[in-house]
Amino acid sequence: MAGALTLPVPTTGARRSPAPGNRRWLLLRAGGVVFVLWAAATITFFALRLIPGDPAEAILGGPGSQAGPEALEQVRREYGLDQPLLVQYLTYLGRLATGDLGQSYSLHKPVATAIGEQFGATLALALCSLVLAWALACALAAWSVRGGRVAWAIGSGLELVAAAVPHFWLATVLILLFSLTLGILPPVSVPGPLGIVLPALTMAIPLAGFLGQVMRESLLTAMESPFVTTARARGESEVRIFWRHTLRHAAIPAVGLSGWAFGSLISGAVVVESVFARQGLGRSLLSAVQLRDVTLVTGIVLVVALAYTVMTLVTDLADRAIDPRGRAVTE
Amino acid sequence: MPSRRFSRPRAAAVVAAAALFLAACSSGGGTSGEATGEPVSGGTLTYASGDAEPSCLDPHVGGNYPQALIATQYLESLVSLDDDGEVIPWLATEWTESNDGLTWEFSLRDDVTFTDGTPFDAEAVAANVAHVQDPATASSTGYLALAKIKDVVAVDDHTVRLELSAPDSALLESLSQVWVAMESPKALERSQEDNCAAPVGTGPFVVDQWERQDSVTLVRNDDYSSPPADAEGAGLPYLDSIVWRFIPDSASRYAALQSGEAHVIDNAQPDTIRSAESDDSIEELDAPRPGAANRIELNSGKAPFDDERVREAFIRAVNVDDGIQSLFFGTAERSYSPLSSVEPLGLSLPDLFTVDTDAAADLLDEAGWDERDAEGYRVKDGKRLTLDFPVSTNQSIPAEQSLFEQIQADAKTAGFEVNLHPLDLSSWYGALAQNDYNLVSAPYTKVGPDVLRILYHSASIEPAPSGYFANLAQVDDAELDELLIQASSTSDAGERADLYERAQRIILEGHYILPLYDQQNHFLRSSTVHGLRAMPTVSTPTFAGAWLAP
Amino acid sequence: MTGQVLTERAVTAPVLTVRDLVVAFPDRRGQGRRVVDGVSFHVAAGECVAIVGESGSGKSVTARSILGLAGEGARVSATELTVAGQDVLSLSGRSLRRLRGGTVGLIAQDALVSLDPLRPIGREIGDTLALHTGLDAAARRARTVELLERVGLPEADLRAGQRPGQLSGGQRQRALIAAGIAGEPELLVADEPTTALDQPVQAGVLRLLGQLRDDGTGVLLISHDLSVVLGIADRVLVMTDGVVVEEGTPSEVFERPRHPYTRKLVDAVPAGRPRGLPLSAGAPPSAVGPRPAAATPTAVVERSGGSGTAAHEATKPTFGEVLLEASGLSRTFQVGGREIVAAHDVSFSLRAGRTLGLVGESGSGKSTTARLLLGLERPDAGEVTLLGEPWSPLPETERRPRRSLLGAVFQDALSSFDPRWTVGAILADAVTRGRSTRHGPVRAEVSELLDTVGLDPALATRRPLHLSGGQSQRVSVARALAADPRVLILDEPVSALDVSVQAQVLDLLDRLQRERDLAYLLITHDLGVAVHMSDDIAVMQAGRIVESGPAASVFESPGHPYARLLRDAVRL
Amino acid sequence: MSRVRAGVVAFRPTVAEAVAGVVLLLILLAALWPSLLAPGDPLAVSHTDAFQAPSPAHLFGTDESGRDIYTRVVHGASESLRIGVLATAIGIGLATVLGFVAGLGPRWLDFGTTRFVEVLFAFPGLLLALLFIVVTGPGVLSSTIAVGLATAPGYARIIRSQVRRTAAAEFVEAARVLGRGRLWIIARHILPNVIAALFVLATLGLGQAIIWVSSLSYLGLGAVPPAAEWGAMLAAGRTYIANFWWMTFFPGLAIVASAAAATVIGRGLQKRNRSAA
Repeated sequence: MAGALTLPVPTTGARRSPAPGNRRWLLLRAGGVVFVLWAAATITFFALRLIPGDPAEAILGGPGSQAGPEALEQVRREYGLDQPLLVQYLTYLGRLATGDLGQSYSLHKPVATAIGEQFGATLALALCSLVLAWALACALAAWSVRGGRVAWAIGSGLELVAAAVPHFWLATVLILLFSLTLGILPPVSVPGPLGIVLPALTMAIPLAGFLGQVMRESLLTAMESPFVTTARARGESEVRIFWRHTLRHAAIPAVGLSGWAFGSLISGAVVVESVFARQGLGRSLLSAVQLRDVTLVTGIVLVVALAYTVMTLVTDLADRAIDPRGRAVTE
Repeated sequence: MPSRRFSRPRAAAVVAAAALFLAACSSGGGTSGEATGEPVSGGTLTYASGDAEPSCLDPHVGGNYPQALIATQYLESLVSLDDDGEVIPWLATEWTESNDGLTWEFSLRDDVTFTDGTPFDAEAVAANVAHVQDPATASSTGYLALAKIKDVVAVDDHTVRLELSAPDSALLESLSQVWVAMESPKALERSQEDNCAAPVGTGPFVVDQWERQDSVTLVRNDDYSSPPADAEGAGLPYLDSIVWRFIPDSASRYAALQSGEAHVIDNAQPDTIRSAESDDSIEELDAPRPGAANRIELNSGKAPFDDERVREAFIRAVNVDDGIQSLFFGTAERSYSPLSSVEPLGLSLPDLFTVDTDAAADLLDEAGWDERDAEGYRVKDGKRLTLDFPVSTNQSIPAEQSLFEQIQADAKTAGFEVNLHPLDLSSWYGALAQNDYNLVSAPYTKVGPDVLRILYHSASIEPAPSGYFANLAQVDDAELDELLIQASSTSDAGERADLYERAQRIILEGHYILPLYDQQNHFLRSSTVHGLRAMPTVSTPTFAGAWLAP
Repeated sequence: MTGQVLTERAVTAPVLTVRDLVVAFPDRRGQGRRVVDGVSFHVAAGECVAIVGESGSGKSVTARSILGLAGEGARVSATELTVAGQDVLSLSGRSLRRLRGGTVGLIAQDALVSLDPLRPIGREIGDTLALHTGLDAAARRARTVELLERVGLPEADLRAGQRPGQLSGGQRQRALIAAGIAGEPELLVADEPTTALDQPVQAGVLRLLGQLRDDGTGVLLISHDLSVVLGIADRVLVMTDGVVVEEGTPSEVFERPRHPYTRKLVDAVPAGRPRGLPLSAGAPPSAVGPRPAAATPTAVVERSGGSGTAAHEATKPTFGEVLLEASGLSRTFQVGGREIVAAHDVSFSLRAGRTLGLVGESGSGKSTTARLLLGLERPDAGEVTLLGEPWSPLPETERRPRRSLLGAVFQDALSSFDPRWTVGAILADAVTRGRSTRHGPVRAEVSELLDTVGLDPALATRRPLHLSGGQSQRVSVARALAADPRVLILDEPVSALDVSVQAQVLDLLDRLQRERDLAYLLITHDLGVAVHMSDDIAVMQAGRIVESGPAASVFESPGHPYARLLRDAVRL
Repeated sequence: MSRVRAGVVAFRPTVAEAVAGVVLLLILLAALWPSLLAPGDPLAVSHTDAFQAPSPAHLFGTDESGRDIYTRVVHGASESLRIGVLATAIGIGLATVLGFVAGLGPRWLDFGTTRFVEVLFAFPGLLLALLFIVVTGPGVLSSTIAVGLATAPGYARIIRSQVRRTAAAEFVEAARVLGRGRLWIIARHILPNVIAALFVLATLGLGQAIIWVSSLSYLGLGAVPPAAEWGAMLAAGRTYIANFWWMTFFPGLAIVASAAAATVIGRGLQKRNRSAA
């Protein structure tokens, strides 16, 4: 689910500050991460307060919670709901700082523990999908560059369709194909590497479509660049030119998208984990939303925001590694 | 009715189990994997549940059906039922009731220990009752079942006396339910979080590990010694372990069964049940739940259904039969009773539910809903005949939701505007608590006809402090109340049957409910799975005697 | 009009022989469009042959056909196309790739884009070595450094690890040459190797090519600029529309052009042409004839620092009132923690009917100066006065009513137009400047403007994208004239144009100055243009004016090294 | 001259664009005038016709209640499109405000707004939507707003950079030299140029919004049965995937086709817009 849905627009180039040293850059970015987390926490805090009705009841799962007065009273005490808003807010931040995300009513356990149990599975799935998506996008690009006009048209058509396929539909098609017809992959998650293949593929295909579309555009530009002519003129073969020169250029905007891609994968996990009955935050989040487990929802959202922000940082680092121009050249 | 209890596969399983019991005796317990089905020990069976993953594996806490399903594998009750619905010994060997019906004495087995080594004794029973009744446990189903127990006295190590506040003819049926099954008193002393993660019982399996949102692993209780009196087979259990998975997506679940990732699935979709019939590798197990039938309750506590004519008009206007036929592919039979077909005391009155749209129209005209607006809905005093129908997406299977859509379409022809509101469980409870509904379908599983008291006694209209109430039709009938109280107190079987029949007649003839079918409880199993049977108590499958053909 | 092959001048056996080369690109109807139509020539070892032509003449395609890189879909045929005895047209795949880089080296235009910007230059050179020599990695590294030293790159060791973006323009062009010669090719194809470079750097690169030629490599030099090839080429071919129209030694071609096109091209070169002499055929001869620009210095140009002004103070302006005066302008930018001095103590004045040429290398602060004058940027110190009244210190709202006095023509005319507007709308906007747009009169004014700059009024309905380069620059001039300004700031007005188009635009500007008595500030990196157009010249370097005065005196007493280059440019 | 030709060629649609255009037109027609393409009632239940495979009588087959899937897909276009358009409009509307404030405001405002957008960006799309749904409760309107909200930060970034790029363009400078005021420049130069880009964004985003909204419906948080919304139809049909593939295939096809068509058209517009700018 392509999130940005918004469109793959590489932004790293525009935001890059011209030439601070690596240390300073890292420090600045780390400061940015802290800021984003604080702001995210603030937003979730006030989002919680926007829920109509008694916040204590909301924490216990809304009007259907059947929470007794004692339970409500306890929650009020625990969250300081009888205090002024500012005090509540500071208490909330203080608890977050110590890693306390509150208690999940639906799971009968601390939110932090619940997230800890599920986080690894989602991270593994997201990373597998990301790698798979990159592999698919690159392979398709390589094939369609070499295969001439027809391959190019087929390649871009495939990417287009891939990017337009909803996860839940794709999952069904893949299960029908690989599990029920071919019988080579399990339709639900099983322990071991085999179990992650279909879920990862489900998330990777639409993402590969997006990455491919972005890459294709920059691939065209790169292929028409004079340095490609230079490379040809020194006798490089087309294959080498693709892997050594053009792919790298084409990848820059797409790498810039990887942070975004990671976010969209987390979104996708909500659907995919449910369909394939995988462990993970996405499934927790969905059931938390369905059960209106507000503390769990906000906890997950915050943790994902953290992961996402860190991921963006990593992407920026990767981007700087691929494209060192950002450091060297001032405009 | 008994024929319904023995659906084909289960009957076959019982026969097979019996055959192999004989074989086992004659051959001295040796097992050899013959095609005729001699039990084979070992193996891991994967069960895929479509229900929501319980937040607590201890069915005392809360107490819903998904909990019952899994807890049946590791917890056992004082008594059980046999296939005819007769109460039979389990952890209790015999029992006596005092003449006033206020004191019950149970003799307990003296050779049973919990899997944590704690012996099963009178103190354990007392601790369990106390646990269920402790408000901190937040038990709801179990709490209602044991509501009349005032005190538990350990007469000696293996004799326990229950003292009641009022006679309870349903006590034994209540005690047979897994929601009040026996857990190790030592384990109960742990924190609720710990006890929820791994309750300790006396059952054939032990909770080994719980990977949230993935699976619960159950391993064999090697010291298992306490099958219910009707269990057949020796050397139980056969399986090494059970992986209890949660696969909410029905298509994925069925695919898992087809591909062999799962051996048994629950909540089977009607179309897959039908197509499984032609598939030799998949067998069906149908185990309708006891208690109430699935029915639509008409909220008589609120306009427009406070007018019986409007209720009758609605019931006469909608065609449920065709929908059930097409949506359930013949896997569900239409019910005309408030009680499940497995309840021997159920009363069916099909004539009350024949579709008659003309009669419905007349009734509505008579009730004053005699105009129609531009969209064809009936109007009275400028108000449209609108019915709110909150649907719990957690509790209604897709076919049922489709049925509601069809009812909506039928009702529209008659001039009712039915607004379906699919809601998550919490919002659904909220809508009920705020009396924001005219129609609702809420399953209720309980062993025995006493469920009628919970569902239709006027006391159940009063919301509990939590806001929940069971009498969703809001039936407020003094005569009915009286009948239900009497029925629950009498120990005379004939009188009890008569009282319940009269009670059901009032409910049906008052047009408070539109019965649909039994609570659907279809399981599909791979044909490699043998010896699977449903407990005659709350129809949960037990894997105690199950084994996997190699 | 195919050129004759001058076999008698061949030094040794030709490394390149081209006979009747035809390159066609299929168009939509499948019909071939011939961009090269029967070209024949040869290049001998140790010889430099130059092909000169404007864009679209087919010179680059000719050059690239030699490497089999004419472009996608190109249909190449020739009676003969051999490089060092190999028939290029019959080669394919592996052997063609061995030819490229090994037998023929290519040096392309701008090394910033012609070298992979993401890779260190040493790696690019190393790739060529890996492909065409049997050297191992260590030997390749050593050889890379050697090559970089050979092309005159200081600190070659260090440079090898840097990326094109980290090098200066001249440095990376040398690196590109190093990559081109790494495979020790017998023929070097240099396609506009100096176009993106400042003139002093250009000279260095050309000298390097000359050395390579002297070492025995055959060089095929492609350029749009006649003056560039004069010093190095042994023979010159002039191409237009895919055909060679003239061939000969540089002096033959330059001094006695036989073909009308060659003549037009030679005439269009502004360098060495006196002020006022039309560059393009068909431009009306100016009414007063060439002005004695060098003889009567008319504008006082102050050098920063004050010293050296005395020499010019004696010559008082004889005519032309001072319209705009800049005194002590300074501007510093903060970029990523560094300070960049874009302008420091810049002073000069612009007079009616006179042109001040502001020259200097890229990055010397010329454009910043223009922006300061236009009020697009505020000076840190100093002041601009317009018609004797303060200009730069005023807030924008007070400047606005007087903005009509000042017009501007930008380098890239196309990007100075809103792509969504038609030419008519652009000009109408400039004409009205806030007046309500009453259709009739405005439309007439727009037509008149277009007519003034020599464009068909029918162009008013076009969008800028659909204009040619010369047309857009004319529209740009028309816009600048719309409000009847007294001063025009011309920021590189012709540097994006072909020589002949450049000539037309320069003639237009000259004509307009005469007719309207305009003061010009002409900013250019092209010394030839500056010398042709300017009455006075100021030389900028690193934000300062290092040399200034009447055009003639700046040439005659070049106090600064850069001014010496000016002189060379004039005497070409 | 070659530039002139390039301009003309660029505006001729490619085969893919022509196909995409036809698809979008069909969808638009279905949305605006569904009864023209499918005269039936999308909610008409017929027990006897349940689970019919595609046939001449029922082009796309029927669903579990005997409703004609073709009719439902056609009538679903307006539902899905309306939701998609509304979500995109909300997203872009919000983003336009943020983007313009950041792009044209003073530095501190740009800084603040940009940080705010960055923070919103840290909530991956669906999460922001789910957070919103938790606060407001599920439903068509709230899932539409949620998707709009979730897409806004992405758009805001693009709009900001577009505004800044346009504001720094030479033609804006040229206008300043002509003596034009700030507001005039914003109104006549920046706004039109950015709006053209917005239109492209909207087209590209529409397809994704349809997918998103349908995903929320699939999760049971958006449109609910029996509404003929594609996502809801797909979700309902998935239950029957083992035996009745057509119930999921055709609504899924509608989603994929409309999203892909919108992308093709959007990219085509983008290409032309870029070559025009």
